[in-house]
Amino acid sequence: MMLLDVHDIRTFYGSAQALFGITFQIEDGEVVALMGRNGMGKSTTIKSICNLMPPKGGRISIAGTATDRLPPHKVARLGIGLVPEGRRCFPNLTVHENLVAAARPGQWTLARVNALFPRLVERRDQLARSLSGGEQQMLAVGRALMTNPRLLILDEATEGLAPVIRQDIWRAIRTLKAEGLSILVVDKTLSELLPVADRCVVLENGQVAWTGVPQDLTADLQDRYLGV
Amino acid sequence: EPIKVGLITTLSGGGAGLGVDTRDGFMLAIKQSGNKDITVVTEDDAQKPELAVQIADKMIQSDNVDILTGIVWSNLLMAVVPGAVAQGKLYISTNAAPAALAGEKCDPLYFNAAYQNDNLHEAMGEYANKVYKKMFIMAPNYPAGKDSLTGFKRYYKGELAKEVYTQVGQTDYAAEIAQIRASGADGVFVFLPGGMGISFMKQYAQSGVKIPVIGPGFSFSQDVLPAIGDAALGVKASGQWSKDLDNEANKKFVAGFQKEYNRLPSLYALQAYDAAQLILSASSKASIKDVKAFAAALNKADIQSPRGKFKFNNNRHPIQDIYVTEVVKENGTLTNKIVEKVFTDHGDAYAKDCKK
Amino acid sequence: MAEPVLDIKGLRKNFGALKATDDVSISLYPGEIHALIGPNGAGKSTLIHQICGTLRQDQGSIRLAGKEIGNLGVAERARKGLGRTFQISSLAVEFSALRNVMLAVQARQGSSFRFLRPVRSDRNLVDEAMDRLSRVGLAERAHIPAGELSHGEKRQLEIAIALALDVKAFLLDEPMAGMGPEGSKVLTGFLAKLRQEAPILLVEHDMDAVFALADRISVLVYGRIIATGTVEEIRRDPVVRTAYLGDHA
Amino acid sequence: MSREFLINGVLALLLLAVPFIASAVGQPFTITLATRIAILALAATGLNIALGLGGLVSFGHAAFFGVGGYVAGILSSHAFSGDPMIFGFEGSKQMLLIWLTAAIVAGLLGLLIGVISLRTSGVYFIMITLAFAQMVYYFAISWPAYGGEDGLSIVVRNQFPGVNTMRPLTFFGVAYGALIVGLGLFAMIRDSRFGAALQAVRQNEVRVASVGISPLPIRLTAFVLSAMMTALAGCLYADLNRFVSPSMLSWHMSGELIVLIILGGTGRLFGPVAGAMLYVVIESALGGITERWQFFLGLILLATVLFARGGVIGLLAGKARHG
Amino acid sequence: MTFSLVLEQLLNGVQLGVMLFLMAAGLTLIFGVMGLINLAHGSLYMVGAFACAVVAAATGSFWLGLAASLAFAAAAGALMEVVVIRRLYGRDHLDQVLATFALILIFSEGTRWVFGSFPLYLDIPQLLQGAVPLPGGTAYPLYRLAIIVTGGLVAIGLTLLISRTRLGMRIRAGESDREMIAALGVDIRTLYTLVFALGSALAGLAGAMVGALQSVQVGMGEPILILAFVVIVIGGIGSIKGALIGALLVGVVDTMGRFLLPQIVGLFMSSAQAGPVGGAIASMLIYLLMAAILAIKPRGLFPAQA
Ligand SMILES: Nc1ncnc2c1ncn2[C@@H]1O[C@H](COP(=O)(O)OP(=O)(O)OP(=O)(O)O)[C@@H](O)[C@H]1O
Ligand SMILES: Nc1ncnc2c1ncn2[C@@H]1O[C@H](COP(=O)(O)OP(=O)(O)OP(=O)(O)O)[C@@H](O)[C@H]1O
Ligand SMILES: [Mg+2]
Ligand SMILES: [Mg+2]
Repeated sequence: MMLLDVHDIRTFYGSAQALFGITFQIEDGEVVALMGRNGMGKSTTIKSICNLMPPKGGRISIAGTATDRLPPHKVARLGIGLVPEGRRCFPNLTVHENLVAAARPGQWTLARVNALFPRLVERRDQLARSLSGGEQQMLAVGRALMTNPRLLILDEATEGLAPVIRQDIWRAIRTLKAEGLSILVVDKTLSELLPVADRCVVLENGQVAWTGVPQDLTADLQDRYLGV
Repeated sequence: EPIKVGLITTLSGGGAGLGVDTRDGFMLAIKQSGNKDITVVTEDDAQKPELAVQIADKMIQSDNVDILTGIVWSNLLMAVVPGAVAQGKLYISTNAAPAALAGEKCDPLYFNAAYQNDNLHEAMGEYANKVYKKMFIMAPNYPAGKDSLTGFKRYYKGELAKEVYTQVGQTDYAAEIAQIRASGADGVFVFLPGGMGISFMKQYAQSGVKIPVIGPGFSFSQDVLPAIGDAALGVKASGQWSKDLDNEANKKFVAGFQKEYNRLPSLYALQAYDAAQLILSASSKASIKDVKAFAAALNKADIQSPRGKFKFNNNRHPIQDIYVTEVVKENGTLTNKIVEKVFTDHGDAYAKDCKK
Repeated sequence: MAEPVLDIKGLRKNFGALKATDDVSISLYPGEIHALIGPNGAGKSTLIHQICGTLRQDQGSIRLAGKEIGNLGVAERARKGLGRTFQISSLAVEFSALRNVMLAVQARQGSSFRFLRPVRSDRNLVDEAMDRLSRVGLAERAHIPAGELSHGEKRQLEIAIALALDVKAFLLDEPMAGMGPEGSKVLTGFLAKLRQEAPILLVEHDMDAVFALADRISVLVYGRIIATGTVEEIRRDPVVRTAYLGDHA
Repeated sequence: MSREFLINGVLALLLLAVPFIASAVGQPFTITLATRIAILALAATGLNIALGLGGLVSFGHAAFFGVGGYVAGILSSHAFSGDPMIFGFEGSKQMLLIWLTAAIVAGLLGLLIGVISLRTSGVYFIMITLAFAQMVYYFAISWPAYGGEDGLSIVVRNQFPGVNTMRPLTFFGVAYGALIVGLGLFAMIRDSRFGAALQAVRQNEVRVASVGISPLPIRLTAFVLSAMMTALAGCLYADLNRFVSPSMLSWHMSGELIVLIILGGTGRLFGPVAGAMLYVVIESALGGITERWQFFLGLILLATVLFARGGVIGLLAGKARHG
Repeated sequence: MTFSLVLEQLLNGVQLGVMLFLMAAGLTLIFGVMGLINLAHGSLYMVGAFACAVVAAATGSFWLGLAASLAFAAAAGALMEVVVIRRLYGRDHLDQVLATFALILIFSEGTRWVFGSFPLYLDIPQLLQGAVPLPGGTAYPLYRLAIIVTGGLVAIGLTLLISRTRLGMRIRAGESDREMIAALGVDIRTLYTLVFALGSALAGLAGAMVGALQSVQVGMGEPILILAFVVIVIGGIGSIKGALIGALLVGVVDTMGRFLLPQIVGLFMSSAQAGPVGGAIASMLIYLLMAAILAIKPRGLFPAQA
């Protein structure tokens, strides 16, 4: 079944257009990598999906429900769990409160999140404001899981993490994938990203420049679109 | 001959009740006279001095008014009057009467139809001599408050238990009431205008302290009595007028006011009513074109005031009788009733300094 | 060996019971890139904050070019030659990228208590700022408000600002974070040259970059330096491998 | 930019032209209104240095405005009565001397308040500046020497060299001139290096410190300059009304100055001018029509915040640009 | 000056403090927790007092009036939130100041339009009239004790709501990042309307309870508003405990200042001058207190992150 259908969306910041007609889909249980250089529109696409930055043209539907005119919290309740760029933990809440505030019933519980990130247990009653960068990142992922999403969106979720932790997160992503969760992921570590991804969507200047399976993303293409 | 009167008063904000009574009293006199020559322009000063000045300027310069009147508060009056009389306009005060304008700085074009600020306090001082031995006196900490206690002490000769100055706009009086309780006084004189007085009386009634309270009339005027409620019963206050004064002019005024506005008139309404009567009377004797002559006509004070006798002192403030009233309940409505006369033909302490 | 440019001795900082930095000593020699790695929450940023003065150390000394700076304010330390980037971008968001850099140029050129001349037409400021922006490849975006730059572009701007200062030592807190693969590659090449201008204390989790750049590496765990050495030494260190690197060695 | 420039020019000319037209068609009172606009705009321009450029939301600028007023009132009352003040100083009726004194007094007061208040930020700053202003206010109310709550009259307007300030048009000229100079200073500060640092401090204090500029001296200087300009407007205001009273020091006055700025457009050069024009015109027009004018004033202000982001100037000229 | 008088004044101070807290409680909720500067809070206080006075006069029951004050203030608050406030969360404090300043004008004049310019009558209920005797021969008004109890209950209730419940967490989360909490599926708009209504209801409750002791008139909310701001700033914004302690401090300092300062000043000058001078210092006292506290602790006594 089609979980997310993004069709020809155009998004503006004020009068400046950032997205020029983006189209792609995510099937149930699929992991899609959204790629592109800095400033090409990855984060904007994600904000559009969540209706935080509602597109001016095109349409988006989640599990068959059109999201235009839905407020962001209704979109989220359709099953989107967002780990935004820059973490955006609630600085004036403790770690524990950050998690509890987001909780919605489902198989992801406090216990499971804590098991995934034991570090968060150690810092349970500390304000998120004073967490280290990496700790905040774990908290952001944990918080998104607490909403029990059908589609997890990770925007640079491994940024600033120590290699071991990053491995933990990738391991977690693989576990989640194995459990059948759909994931849309933006990440710069291709060596980790490509093996998990079922499909890649590459953006250039606010448009989809290439889509296909990771195996087809040749060194040549990588150089052209990502500068690797 | 047409006369244009500029009525500047407070119609918005916390003190609006007083301004509304002022306006209504003034308009009642004009209406009753049937005089069509007098036009009145009214504007709201929102109890802000700058705004009052601005309106006065506008009325003088653009509306070409001949006479200004209506200001309730001393501080606004002090802002407006010097400029107005300097521009050759008459000002007739309907309430505020600061000492500064009654003595050395009096002006031939400035009249006061109400009293001099100290008068009602002086009357209470005189009254207290007869009834109490040891007084606790209290007023807000601003010029009118200090004038009040000074006026009271000018006539009160007994012992003072304590003299307390409260904050302007204060709403809680528990601390003062505790001091009253502990003071050993047998009488309490308070001057707390407007909302301050209402708050004090309600809290005083609750406190269980039984020492009798007296005060100047405007603290227990008709506009605040309903809000204080039964807590005001029995309070003695001073006034140059009460609605139960037995004379023709007063009956006409009280009945007229009730009919027109469906409520009892207050002191402020009376004072504005008399100000309008003064203008009406002068307009039949002199031309407003000749301001000096008009002022002289005003000074004759040829009116039937509801307060009975009324004439001007050399400083153009009233010489009048002052009474003590008591708050009573009449047909379920709280109101003031005269109990005795304290002063006959009372002037003020500053008149001797007025040389103009 | 030459005198260290930046010399830190016995630095301590506690947050309640937590020892965020615990007797840290580290030095930075002319021309070198000294990488500081360690698990999340080890205290790396806290250390940078203490060096820059945004946090006050509980104990210890910080010497820059031989002079103690441990009791100066943030701005004073910056004037003495500390150029830093923030782990989480910290910019004047309404100002354009250019004006963000111009502010740094102005700070370096002298007093900000000048009221007469408009900055806009001050070539001294504009030209130099433009130059720094081009060095990080942001010249085309010079007039975009910093708040409207994409995440990666903000990171580049952070570096441009540090470049505009008269820097004796760079303190870079995860400069690669948020840069795409291409950005990382470019930045790596850029930092390799930058060390000629001033030595760099580099906090970074991107091991490819660290291994390519660092002359020496120190590993910070729970506020303590557990190892310092060359790339090879650190790669081989079993403790570091389990505590930090994992398979990435 | 150029569009805003054009609008500014139109506003400046409009304010200048109205009194002359008014006096030609025999509406002398309009001159007073225009003068009031110019003075309030100057006061708000002073505040705009701290608030618009530096993000220092001072809810206590009435203190400086009122202090300016009282300096004018006290100096001229001593000059009038002939009683010497402290140190045998006779007082003065010369505006230039009064302005200088007011600027110095307000500057010192600003320094004192600033040093303490600037330790705080955000809402704490709003409230601590309010607290200081309230102290000055209560002091003025209960201090009897200069009239207390009743205020202090200035019998004859103070003098400006070479002109007769009692003529409304002339006095308008003085106020307008002061406003233009004030706006010039504001623009100069905004565009200068100091202004760049000040605006950056508003946006991100840590960033500014990290490039080597200490935020506190920058803020303090801005606060003091701002206090001085507002005090100057206070002198003029006292002269306009020929009266000063504690109400010039009240928190309503502080609020009104802030309202003028937001109404016109925060941080915009002509924001205070546009705001003062709109506010005074609404106030005097509505006040003549209905006793409920404050109700409608409220509605108009509300509509401005909700639908005209960036105030009147923002509405006309579009978003602010920070180059 | 006897010991029992000092004791009574201290009690008065505490009681004034609790009264202030009752007024500040709603403000802390909206201002501290939602991060919105609501100058119109005083207007909601006025709405509560008027609703209580009108309903009590019509029905003869203070208690129905009290219920009405809660209901009306909550409704007015909710309306205000939906029509105006909602659009202001994302804006800076300045826009909020202007908008809520405009609301004060609208509420004040609107109320006068409906009820006229004269103060209304509102008396305390029969049940709470009279005074309770205190040791030392003095008596204390029962109604004031009731206010102390109500204030205490509100303090406890609010603290629990904000710090312990998930609702409280979500509200606080929304303060720092509305967009993010919405992206997590929380209907922050409705939640904020509810919180705003709750804060308004508390303002209304304070208006009704305190109104029975004071004058119920247009503009009654303004002096209170400033005091309430002083209280929560001293205590540390967002901290309910801070607001309570700040309120008690302000209450005691103000009461004792009014009581003692004229006597202290009297030691140095003639008694005729001591009254006004002492009174003048007393009226500045709480502002001095606030400036002193903020100069030493720039984020109040109990900064929110502690
Ligand atoms: N708040 C904003 N206002 C205006 N323009 C913006 C804003 N945020 C992003 N943009 C612009 O939109 C374009 C796309 O930005 P976006 O953040 O989607 O890029 P990205 O692909 O996520 O980049 P990165 O890898 O650096 O995060 C960029 O040109 C950027 O400058
Ligand atoms: N103000 C504070 N109060 C309490 N604890 C703090 C405070 N600031 C930081 N900490 C804690 O100190 C530790 C060190 O944090 P720091 O930010 O220095 O880590 P880091 O090494 O930079 O981590 P990362 O690589 O994830 O950025 C963390 O556990 C953090 O939670
Ligand atoms: Mg991005
Ligand atoms: Mg870090």
